[in-house]
Amino acid sequence: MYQATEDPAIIERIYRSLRVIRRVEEEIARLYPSDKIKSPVHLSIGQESVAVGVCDPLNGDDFASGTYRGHATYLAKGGDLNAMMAELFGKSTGCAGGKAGSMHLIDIQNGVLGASAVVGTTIPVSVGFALAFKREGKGRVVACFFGDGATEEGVFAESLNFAALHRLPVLFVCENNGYAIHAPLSARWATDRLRERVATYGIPTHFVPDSDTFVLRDVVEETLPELRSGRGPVFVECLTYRWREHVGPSEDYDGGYRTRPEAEPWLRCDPVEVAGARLEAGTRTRIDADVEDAIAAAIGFAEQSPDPDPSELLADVFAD
Amino acid sequence: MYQATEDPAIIERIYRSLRVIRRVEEEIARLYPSDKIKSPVHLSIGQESVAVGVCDPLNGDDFASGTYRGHATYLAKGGDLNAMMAELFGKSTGCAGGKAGSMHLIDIQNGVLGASAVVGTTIPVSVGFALAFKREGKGRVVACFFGDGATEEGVFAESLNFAALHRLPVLFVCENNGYAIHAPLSARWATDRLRERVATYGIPTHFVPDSDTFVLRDVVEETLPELRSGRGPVFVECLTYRWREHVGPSEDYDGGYRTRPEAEPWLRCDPVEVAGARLEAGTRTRIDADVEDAIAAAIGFAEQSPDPDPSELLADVFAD
Amino acid sequence: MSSPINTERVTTFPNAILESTRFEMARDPSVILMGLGITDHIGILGTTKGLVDEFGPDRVIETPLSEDSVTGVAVGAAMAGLRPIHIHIRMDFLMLCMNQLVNMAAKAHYMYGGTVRVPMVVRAVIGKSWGQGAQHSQGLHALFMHVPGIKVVAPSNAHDAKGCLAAAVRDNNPVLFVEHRLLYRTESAVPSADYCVAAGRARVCRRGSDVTLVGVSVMLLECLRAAELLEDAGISAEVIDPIWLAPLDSATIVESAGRTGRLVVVDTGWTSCGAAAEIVARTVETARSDRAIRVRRMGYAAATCPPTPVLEDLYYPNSARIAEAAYALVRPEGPVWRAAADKAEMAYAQEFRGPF
Amino acid sequence: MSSPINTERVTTFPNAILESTRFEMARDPSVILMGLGITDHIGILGTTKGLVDEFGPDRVIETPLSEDSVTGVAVGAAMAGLRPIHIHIRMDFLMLCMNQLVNMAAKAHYMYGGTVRVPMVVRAVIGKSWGQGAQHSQGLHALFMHVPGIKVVAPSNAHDAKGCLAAAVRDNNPVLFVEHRLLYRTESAVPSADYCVAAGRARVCRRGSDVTLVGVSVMLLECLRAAELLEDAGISAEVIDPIWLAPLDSATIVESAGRTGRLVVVDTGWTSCGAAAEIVARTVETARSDRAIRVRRMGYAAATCPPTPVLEDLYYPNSARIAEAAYALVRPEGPVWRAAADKAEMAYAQEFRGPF
Ligand SMILES: Cc1ncc(C[n+]2csc(CCOP(=O)(O)OP(=O)(O)O)c2C)c(N)n1
Ligand SMILES: Cc1ncc(C[n+]2csc(CCOP(=O)(O)OP(=O)(O)O)c2C)c(N)n1
Ligand SMILES: [Mg+2]
Ligand SMILES: [Mg+2]
Repeated sequence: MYQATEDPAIIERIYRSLRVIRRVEEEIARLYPSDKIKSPVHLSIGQESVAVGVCDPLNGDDFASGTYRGHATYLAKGGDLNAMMAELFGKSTGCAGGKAGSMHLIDIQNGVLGASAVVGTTIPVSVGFALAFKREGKGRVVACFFGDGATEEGVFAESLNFAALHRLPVLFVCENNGYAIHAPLSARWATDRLRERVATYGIPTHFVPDSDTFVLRDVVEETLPELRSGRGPVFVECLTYRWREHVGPSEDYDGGYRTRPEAEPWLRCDPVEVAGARLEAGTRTRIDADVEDAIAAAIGFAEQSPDPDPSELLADVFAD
Repeated sequence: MYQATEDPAIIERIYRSLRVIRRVEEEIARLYPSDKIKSPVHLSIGQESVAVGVCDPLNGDDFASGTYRGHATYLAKGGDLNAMMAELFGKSTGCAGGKAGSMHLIDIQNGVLGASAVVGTTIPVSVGFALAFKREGKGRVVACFFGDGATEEGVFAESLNFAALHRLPVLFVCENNGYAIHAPLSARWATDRLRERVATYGIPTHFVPDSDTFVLRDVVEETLPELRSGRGPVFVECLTYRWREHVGPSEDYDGGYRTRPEAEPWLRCDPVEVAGARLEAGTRTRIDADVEDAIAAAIGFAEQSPDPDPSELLADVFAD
Repeated sequence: MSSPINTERVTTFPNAILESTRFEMARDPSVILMGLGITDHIGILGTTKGLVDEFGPDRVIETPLSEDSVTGVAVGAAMAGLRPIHIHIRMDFLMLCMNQLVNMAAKAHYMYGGTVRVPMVVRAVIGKSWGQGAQHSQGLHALFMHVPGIKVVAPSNAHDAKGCLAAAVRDNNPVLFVEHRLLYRTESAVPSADYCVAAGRARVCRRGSDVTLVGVSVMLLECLRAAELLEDAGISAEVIDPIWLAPLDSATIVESAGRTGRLVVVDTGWTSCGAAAEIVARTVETARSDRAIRVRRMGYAAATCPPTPVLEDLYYPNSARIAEAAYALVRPEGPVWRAAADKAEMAYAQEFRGPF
Repeated sequence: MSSPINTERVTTFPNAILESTRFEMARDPSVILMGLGITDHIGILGTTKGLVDEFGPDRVIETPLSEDSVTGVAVGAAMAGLRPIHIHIRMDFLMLCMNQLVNMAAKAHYMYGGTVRVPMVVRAVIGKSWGQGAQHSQGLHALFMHVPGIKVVAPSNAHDAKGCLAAAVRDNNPVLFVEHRLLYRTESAVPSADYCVAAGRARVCRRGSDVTLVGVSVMLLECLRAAELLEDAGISAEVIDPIWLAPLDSATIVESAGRTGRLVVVDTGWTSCGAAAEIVARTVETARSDRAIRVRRMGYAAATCPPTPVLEDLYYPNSARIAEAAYALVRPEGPVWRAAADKAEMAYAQEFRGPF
C-alpha cells in the first residue's frame, strides 16, 4: 500500500469523484421517466471505483477512453459535468452539441478522448493516441477502459500486440463485471485465463479482485512511471459488478439471468460508502452538499440551454 | 515415437505425397514463364512436410482448409491433381471450373474445404465445419492450416475462443515460416509466446521445431482420438521455411530481406530427401516415375481441357 | 398497416419472426441460431424467446462478442450443410464481419465453382429513436446490394416478415434480413400456416396515377401515409413495396414509374450509392420513353445520425416531407404545398419510447 | 494518356505517389505511413520505396496483419494530431476494417460535435489481371461513397495521383485514395513542384456533343479510347474524369449529359448501388429538361471475379464495349455496330503481366 491512500486530500478527492458519479447517475435514473433525456443510458452505478481509481493518479493532460457505459470515465477523468448533462438533454451546450448523446461522451480539453457504442472500437483508437504521445515524447499516457465482453473481439488481441510491439504508453483497464448484457462469462469465455493471455504479449498485468478504489489507485500510480518511461503497455483487470440493468435506469434482478444474492457482496462494499467512511462526518457532509449543488446546477444548465439550431444537422459532416 | 513411422507403407505414402507436391510445384515454376498459368502462385516448396505430416493420418472424410499457399494442403489431403492443374490453367475441368485459380483450391469430395486469399479468413470457416461435424457426431475433424501472419488477425483469437468454448474438433496448424511476405516475425510479433497464448484458452498445444514429416505425423495421429472424442481443439505450431519467393516461381535471396545462409539449414534437411532416404532405391525410383507420369498426365489433361464457356460468367452467382 | 392477404389472425412483427423461426427449426433440423442475447429473457426483442428451451443450446447458440469469427463459423457451418441464422441486434455491427460476408459468404458458391453453397441468414435490426445516434441507427443494406452473391430483404410488415424469413431460411444463398426497430410495434394479419414471400417480387400496395412512391422497410408506412396526404391534395399516388432489394423487382417499379412519369424512392438509409440510387438508376436505364421520368430520392440526411431529438427529427424522411416532395414533382410550377402536420405523424412512431 | 497540364517531365503513376508522399512527409512531420510491406524492397510497388531510410521506422511503420486495429490506431493517431497514411496492397482487405472506417473514422468529427478531426488517408489498390480472382480484384469504393464523412478519390493518371494525394494528406478528413493496379504502368506529365488536385472538381478530358462518357479510375482510359473508336463511327463523345467520387462534381456531369442527352458511366466496380448508380441518379434527379437523358451503366459483371482469362476478359468493361454501348444510345434504331478489335486493346493492359 502506498502512502498516498492515507493522504486526506486524496481521500477527499476520491470520495468526491465517486459521489459525483453515483449521484449524477441516480439523478439520470430519476429524470429518465420524464423523457427529458432521450438517449439510451448505460449506468455504471456500483462500478464507479474502476474509473475513479484509475483516473485519480492521471494528469490532466493524460487521456482516457470510455465506452457507452462511460459516464463514470468521463467524470472521473475530469470531463465537464454541465456539458455532459446538456449532452444527455440533447442541447447545443452539450459536450458534442447534442450529437453524441450518452454513448459518445468526449471532452478533449480534459483528456476524455471519446467513447463508442460498438464494443471494442475505442481500444485501437486509444492505442493510436498512445502512438502520437510516444512520438510527442512528453510522457503522456492513455487509460483505455473496456468491459469483459470487449476482450472477445479480435481487435483487442490485435491492439495488445500492436501496443506491446511498439511499446506504447497505454494502460489497458478491463472492467470485468461478469456480464455482456445478460450473458455471463461462462457463455462467452473458454477459460478465465485472461491476464495470463495478455502477459504472453510481454505486457505486465495486475488484478484487483474487488476493484477497491484505493488499491486500484495505488496499482495504477505505481505503474505510471513505467508507462511514462516508454517501456510499453500495462494491463489491469478489475472485477466489479453492475447494480442496475444493462441499459436503462432500473434494477433487473428479476430478469432471471442473475440473482440479488449474487449482488449482495458487492452491494455491501459499496465503493462510495467505503470512501465516505474514511472521511470525517463534517467533511463528507460538506462534499455531499457541494456535489448536490453541482448536479442541480448542471441539470439547470441543461434544461435552460437551447436546442441545437436546425442548421446543425448538416454541420461538421466534414472538417474544414 | 510411434510404430507407424517405421511402417514401410506409411513411409512410401508419405514420400509419394511429398514428392508429388514438390514436383508439381517445380513444374508450375517451370511452366510459369509460358503464361499458360495465369494466376498468382504461392509455392510451398520447402514447406511440404507440414501439409503431408498433418494430412497423412486424417481420414478421407475428415477435412482440411488451406490458404492461398495451398497446393500442398490440397494435394496432401487427397485433392484431385488433374482438377488442380486444370484450375491453374483456367480450364472448365478445373476443381472450380476456372473460378478459383491457384488461391482458392477446393475439393469437397476429398475433404479440401477451400482456401482464401484474404489471410485468416478460412480459420473461422473451418471452425464452422467443425461445428457441423460435432452435431453430426461421427467423429470427423477439420485440420485448419494458416501461416504465422494469420495469427495476428483478430479473427484467429476469436476463433480459438469459440472453438475451445464449444469443444469443437479442429486441429489448428500454424505453418510458421518466419515471414509474412517479406516482414519477419520481429516486425510483427511483440513476443514469440504464441503457444503459451493459445494454451490460455485451454487448448493443448504442440511444437514441431523442424516440421519433420514423421514427427509431425505422430503428433497429429496421437491427438486424433482426443479430437474425435469431442474434448475440443488442438493446436500445433510447425516451424518451417519457404524456399522460393512469397509469390511467383523464383528464389529471392537477393531481395535483401533474408539471406541464403539463413536458408541453408532448411535446405539441408529437405523433407522430400529425408523421406526418400528412408526408402529402398528401387521403391523410390518406381514412385518417382509414377509421380512424373501423374504430373505429365495432369498437365496434358489441363492443356487439352476446354476453356469455360462464356455463359459461365454469370453462372453460379447464386445457388438454386 | 394491414397485410394484403386477408386472414383473421393479427400479430406483431416480432411475433411473426419468432413464429417463422420456430416453424423452420421444427421443420428442418439443420437450421440453427447464433447470436448475442438470443437465449436471454429479452430474446432479441421477443423474436428468439423460448427457442433455447425448445431446441436446446446446441441449436440456439449464445455467442461471444466475436462478430467476425461467428460469421465465419456460420459460413463454414452452412458450407458443411447446416442453415445458420446469425442475429445482430444492430445492423451497425455488421461492419465487424464484412470480410466474411463480402469476401466469403457472397463469393463461396461462385469462386468454388458451384461445389459448395452458403445457405445462411443474417438478421440485422436497424435502430431508431431515443437518441441511439451515430452507431446504433444505420441502415446499411445498400452495402450488401452492391455485392453479387448475397440477397437482401427488408419486409415492411409482420405478414412479410414471416414469409420472407421462411423464404430466406430455405434459400441456398446468404440472405441479409433487414428489420427496422420501429416495425416491431406494428401488427398485421398473419396466416398461421406457413408460407413464403418469394424473392424478387415487389408488391403494389396502392394504385395511383400521378406519382410512384417506393418505400423501403419502415419507409413504406410513411409512403402509404404520404399517399393519403396527397389524396387530400388531389394527387393520386401509387405505392410500391420492393420487399426484396436483391434480387430487385425493377420491372414492377419501371412499369409504374413509366406510367405515372414520376418516381419518389424513400429509403431508411443514405441515398448516395444507396438503394434509392439503384432503383432510380435501374428505372431510367430501363425506361424506354423519350419523356423524362422526374425522380426524387429521399433517405437519411447526408450526415451521421444525431441523437438530439430536434436534429433527429430532421434526419429522417417522414410522410409529410415525402408528400411534399411528391407534390413538387407533380406540380413543379405550382405554389409550395405543406402537408397537414396533425395527419402526418404516425402511430407506430408516436408510441415508440425507450431505447429498447 | 497525357496530363492536361503541359510540362516537360513525364513520370509513372507509382513514382508520382512516391514523390508526393516524400514531399508531404518532408513538409509536415505529423505525416506518418503505416502498412504491411511498406518497408521492404518492393515498397508497395515502388510507392514507399526508400521512405523508411529517409524518415525512419517511427514514421514509416511496418505493421502486423491486423487491419482492424491498425486502422483504429490510425484513427486515434489522427484524432491526436498526426496525419497517418494507411496503405493496403489490395482494396479487398478493407473489409477487415470497415468498423473503424465506417463507425469511427467517418463519424468522429460529427458525433463528437466537431471537437476532433480525423485527417487520415487510406490508400487501397484495386488488383486486376493474371487471375487475381475473387478476393484480390474488387473495386469497393462505392461502399465508402455511401457513408457521409469520408472522402473518396480515384485518380486516373500520374499527374492527378500526385496532386490528389497531396490534397488527401492535407485534408482534415478521412480520405480513401483508390489506385488501380493497371494504372501503375501509365505515365504522364507531372510537374516537379508540389500542387493539389482539389476535392470535388471533375475534369472534362475531351469535348464532344453526342454522348457523355464518365470513366472512373482506369476506366477513364478505356473511355478515352472508346471516344476515338466512336469518332471513327462519326460520333462525338465528351469524356469526363470525375477524379473525386466524394465529394462528387455532379454539376459538370449534369451539364454535359444535359447537353448531349446521353450518358454512359463506366466504373471499375459493380454497378448495383455503385458509383455509376450514384452518378446516374444524381444526374437525372438534377436535370431539368423534359427530354429523357438516355443512360447506361457499365462496370464489373454482376458476379464474383473469375480468374480464368476467358471469363475475366468478359468481366470488365473495355473500350470496344463502351463504344458499342454509347453507339447504341446515340443510334438506338440503327444496325448494331462493332468497334474495331485491333484498335480497341490498350497498351497499358497488353503490357501487364505477372501477378504484381
Ligand atoms: C460489436 C458489438 N457487438 C454487440 C454489441 C451489443 N452490446 C452492447 S453492450 C454489450 C455488452 C458488452 O459487454 P462488456 O464489454 O462486458 O461491457 P459492459 O456492458 O458489461 O460494461 C453488447 C454485447 C455492441 N454494442 N457492439
Ligand atoms: C487480410 C490480409 N492482409 C494482407 C494480405 C497480403 N498478404 C498476402 S500473403 C501475406 C503474408 C501472410 O503471411 P503468413 O500468414 O505467415 O503466410 P505465408 O505467406 O508465410 O505462408 C500477406 C500479408 C492478405 N492477403 N490478407
Ligand atoms: Mg461486462
Ligand atoms: Mg509466414
